[in-house]
Amino acid sequence: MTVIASGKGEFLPPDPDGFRAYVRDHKERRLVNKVITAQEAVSRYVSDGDYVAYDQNIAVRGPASLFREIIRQRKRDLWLAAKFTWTDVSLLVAGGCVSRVDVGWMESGPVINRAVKEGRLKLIEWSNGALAYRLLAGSLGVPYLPMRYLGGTDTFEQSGAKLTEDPYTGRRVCLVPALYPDVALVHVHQCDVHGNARVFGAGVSPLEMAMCSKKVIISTEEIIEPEEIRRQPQRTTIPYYFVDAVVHAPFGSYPGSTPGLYGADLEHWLEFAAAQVQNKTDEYLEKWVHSMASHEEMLEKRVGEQKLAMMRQSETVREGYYE
Amino acid sequence: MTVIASGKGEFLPPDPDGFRAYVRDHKERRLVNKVITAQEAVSRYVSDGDYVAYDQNIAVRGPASLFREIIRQRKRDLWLAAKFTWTDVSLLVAGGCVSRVDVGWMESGPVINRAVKEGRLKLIEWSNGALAYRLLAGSLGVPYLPMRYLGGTDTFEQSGAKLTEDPYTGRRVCLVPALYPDVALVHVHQCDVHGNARVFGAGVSPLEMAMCSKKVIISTEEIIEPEEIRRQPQRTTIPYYFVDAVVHAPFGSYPGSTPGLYGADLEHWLEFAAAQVQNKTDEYLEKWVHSMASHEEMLEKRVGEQKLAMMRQSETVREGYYE
Amino acid sequence: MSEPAVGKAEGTLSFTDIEATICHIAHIIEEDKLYFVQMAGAPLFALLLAKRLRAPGVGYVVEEGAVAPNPIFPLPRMMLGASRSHYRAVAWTSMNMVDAHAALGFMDYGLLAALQIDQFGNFNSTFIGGTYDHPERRFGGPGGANEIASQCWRTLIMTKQQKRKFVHKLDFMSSPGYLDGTPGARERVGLPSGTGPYRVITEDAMFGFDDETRQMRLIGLAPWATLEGVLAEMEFEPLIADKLERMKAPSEEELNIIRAEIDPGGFSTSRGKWMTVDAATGLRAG
Amino acid sequence: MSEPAVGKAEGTLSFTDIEATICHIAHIIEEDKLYFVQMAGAPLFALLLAKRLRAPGVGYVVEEGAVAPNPIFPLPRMMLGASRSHYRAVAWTSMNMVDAHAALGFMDYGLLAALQIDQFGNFNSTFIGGTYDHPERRFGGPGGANEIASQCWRTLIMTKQQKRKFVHKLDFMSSPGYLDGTPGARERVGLPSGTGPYRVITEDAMFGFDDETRQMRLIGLAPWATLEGVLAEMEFEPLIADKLERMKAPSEEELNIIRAEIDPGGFSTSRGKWMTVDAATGLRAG
Repeated sequence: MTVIASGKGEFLPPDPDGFRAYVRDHKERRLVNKVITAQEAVSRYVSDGDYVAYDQNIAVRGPASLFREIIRQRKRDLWLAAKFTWTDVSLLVAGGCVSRVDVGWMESGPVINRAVKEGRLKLIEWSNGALAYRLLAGSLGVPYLPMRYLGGTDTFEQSGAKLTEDPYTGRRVCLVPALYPDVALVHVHQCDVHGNARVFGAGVSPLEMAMCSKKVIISTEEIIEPEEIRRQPQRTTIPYYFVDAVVHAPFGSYPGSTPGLYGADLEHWLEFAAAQVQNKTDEYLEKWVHSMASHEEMLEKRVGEQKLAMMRQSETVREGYYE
Repeated sequence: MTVIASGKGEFLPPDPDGFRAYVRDHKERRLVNKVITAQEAVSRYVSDGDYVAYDQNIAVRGPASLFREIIRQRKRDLWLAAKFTWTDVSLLVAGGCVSRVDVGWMESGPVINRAVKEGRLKLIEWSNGALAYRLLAGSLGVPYLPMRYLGGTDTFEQSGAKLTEDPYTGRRVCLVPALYPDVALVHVHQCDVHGNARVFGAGVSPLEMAMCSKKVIISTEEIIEPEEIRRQPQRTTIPYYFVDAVVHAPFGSYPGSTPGLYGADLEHWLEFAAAQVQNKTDEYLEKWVHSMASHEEMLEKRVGEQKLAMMRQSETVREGYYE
Repeated sequence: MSEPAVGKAEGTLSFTDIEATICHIAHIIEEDKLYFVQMAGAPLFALLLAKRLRAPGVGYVVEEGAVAPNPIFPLPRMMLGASRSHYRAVAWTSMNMVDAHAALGFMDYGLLAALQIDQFGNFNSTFIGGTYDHPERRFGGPGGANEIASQCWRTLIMTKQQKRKFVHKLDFMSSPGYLDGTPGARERVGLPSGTGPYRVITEDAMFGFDDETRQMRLIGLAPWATLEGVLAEMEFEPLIADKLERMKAPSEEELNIIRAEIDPGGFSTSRGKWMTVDAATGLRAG
Repeated sequence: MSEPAVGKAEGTLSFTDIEATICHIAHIIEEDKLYFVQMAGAPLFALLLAKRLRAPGVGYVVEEGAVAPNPIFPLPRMMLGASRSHYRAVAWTSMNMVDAHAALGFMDYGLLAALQIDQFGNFNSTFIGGTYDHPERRFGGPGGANEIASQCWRTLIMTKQQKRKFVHKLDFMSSPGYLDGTPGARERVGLPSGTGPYRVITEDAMFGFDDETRQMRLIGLAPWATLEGVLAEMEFEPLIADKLERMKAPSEEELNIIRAEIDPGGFSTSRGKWMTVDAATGLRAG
């Protein structure tokens, strides 16, 4: 079971026993009310230097209101897992919050290019699947998982994967280190006050991520009764004991869509895209984040009820989500 | 990443590439009608010598009608994965169908004890979780998975697990070989003609098993419309392309219960228990299996509508399953 | 057939050894912890008794994937995975899922039963007598006990106070206790650090383990039990605590709940050795 | 802005290079196979065009876990993971789940786009120019391309017929083709055996790979394309099939469906190089 080759990428060292000890000492086992504000949640559970993972992206069901709160609180030196993302990484980099990114896929425009060139941003190579799989490894409580890709490429060289001989078949197989993020951010359709959360529709890895992250913040479109959760146990995506904070955030994925509830605000993206090209992301951030005390204020003063109504109208599909 | 110790138990050798080649050459990708009788399904998809896995057990949502068809067709030399089972293993051993069992847990009464003593039955040690985890490994298409148990015990010694040094942490971790069964039997609540299957309620590993088994037979309480599957994609447990045969089998887990539909027939178990103790399982099998041409005939002539009605009545919970 | 909780003689209680053990365990269940309970049977009955009487919010998972259910009492006789035992769970998942919850350190206590146990808390549920290839009597196997005893922080193990249960050497070590008792023994074979057996509970006694030597230590006695009586029913001699706790006797209420709601018909609990005690003192009245 | 499908001159069609490539791919989609399609964008448009026009039953999965959906046309402009693109799937799962489907050999074809490709079908989607630590232009990364190109049986790769796309040496090998082209090269680095790139499709041409040497081979030309023109837009010289297939030109119907239903507004497809051909002959009319 020799290690034949190892990528040279930096990676968060997997420490299953360290994670277990954290869980033993810090995670609440009781059914308690975990509802707090976004401000409190980010202040309490996101620290400078943390490794932050989140589910989906700023286009669909991403935890966008939490991204903006992180920027508002000027968190620094975060390490992001950018699997299946979009302009969300650029947004957080523009906000000055990020020093390292594990790359699966991200929109890579002027903000990222500038930060990389200036040495403010270090990128490490994986792939969407490899990052999701590292979270699966974390969710199983093991140090690594074997898999059948990455090998042979420059991506492998710039990652933390290893090529080994499988002791069962004698054939070669890659290993990737389990990922145990410090923080997970997951935006969901419904959640009770205890943190039992429901995601409707296909997704990337909300459950795996919630299981293996030390601190888990759920933002939710809707808070539902615990009895409602217990009436349909099969609809629960994330059980309560993985969750630290529940933030009530209608339109929490704005400007992205939440399937079954509202469509995306395309104009907003064009505004961000223009700000990137014109090197005016500071103005964009001032307008959408720093001048606003909260997500609610931003919705009221910057988005407005008319646009929110249009976003609701533009989502015509409820089937499969709410029916 | 040295192998420090290896169990000496025989195991089905994991062969991910061999499984892939089987899938490439034999699995139907199109949406075709897969509904056939239990007789056809077992005749076509269960061969002497096959490794057979199944979900749940003869007490709850087990594929009991398929067990009886296997016995009726006098299949021989099967190797069973007995995780979280009950008298089902005894039944199949009494039927003369089994030569090897991978043990997690099984009812171990006179039938098993006699077969072991007479050398007709070889047992190999795992645990419920280890067998489910081997199926998870299979479902990921990898040769093995690392895990945090089995080590240090006689169970390890009599299994196919290995103790290795993890190349990421330097600490020790066990490995178990992936399981790629020849046949999977899964009894479900609802399925369409293409094989899109829904299991309601908690379960052991129906999806993992269906993914990594070469031949997959679904027996189902109800056949529903494909459009109904597509209206609620999140309720699908097993997508169609894993499935080879769909058998319509109301009361298919008799004498066990199917949660949400009917309770168990306790009298039937007492009859099997008595047959075991009195060394009369041949008479039991003649009455319940060999003298009956089919599951339907058994339900009609041996169980009777009155008992079936009582079983339906005894299940008072629909919440969470059908509501 | 179950006997009435209030025994033949006025002011006495009759119960089986299994019922006594169930009550002893129920007394130490903590409402703010999570439990992983092996299959149906006496371990689950103990947790359900505590949940029914004094710890309604206690969370537990079962092997087949139900998370924190609120079962409907009375339970059906074949309760394994049945709808009434999974009722109003917060989630219905799968075996790999709950095993992962344990692997991640979320399960404070594992709760299970053993056929045979040794002084380091290693235990057997595989076969008794003979050899592995030629066992005298084969049992069901470890089931979920190996993963529970390996991965939960603390394991609670129930067995009977019988010499053939507390043995010098197991016929087969199905699941791990502290292995050979040396420091780091569990870690050396890949098990998560800081885990291990915590209590062994019988009808007559409760045992813990020494933090250093990992040897089993007698820490409590049932009201009707004596030190000599307990030691006489063990092949090995355990350490003995400086001060032995006097455990509580089962109450009439507890026994009624077991018999009427948790195990109606006494499918599992009535198949033991009966004893009768004075309801007030817990002393043997037989 | 999209131009009308019927061009300025009577009897001509105008379309972009991306639209042409989408049509070429759509022509080779097989209804009885399963596809793994990378993210939204041109690869998915190609599959949807085939599904919409002549292969309604074709099954595909996308990275974020939708299995065999039947999207609602017209699709929204930001379709990634949106409700209309996942509509009436047979299952809504997760990324790890569909990646596992591919690992198990259920995905016949992977379908994706590359920035740069070499003669063995290895490709780049990470950066162009400079070094890894100091790239001239950084792109989004492999996304799901690495797992798709490694695990599906056959990979279909779309790119543009430009010299800077078909290069001697990639700036970065994000995802694997046949690596160095030697026998067993993929197996030696842990990839499943019997897999690899199958077709490379551009607006002007289609390429396969030699079974022995694994070198790229030109096998088809668009009606408007010439052998010399294609070779002039490649740094390396590919093998050339004995008989070059003459590919079909996009039809008016296809272009209308792309523009009105699949990519309304031309968000992705209109941003290319325009060409105008004679609708009857497919020859360039510009």
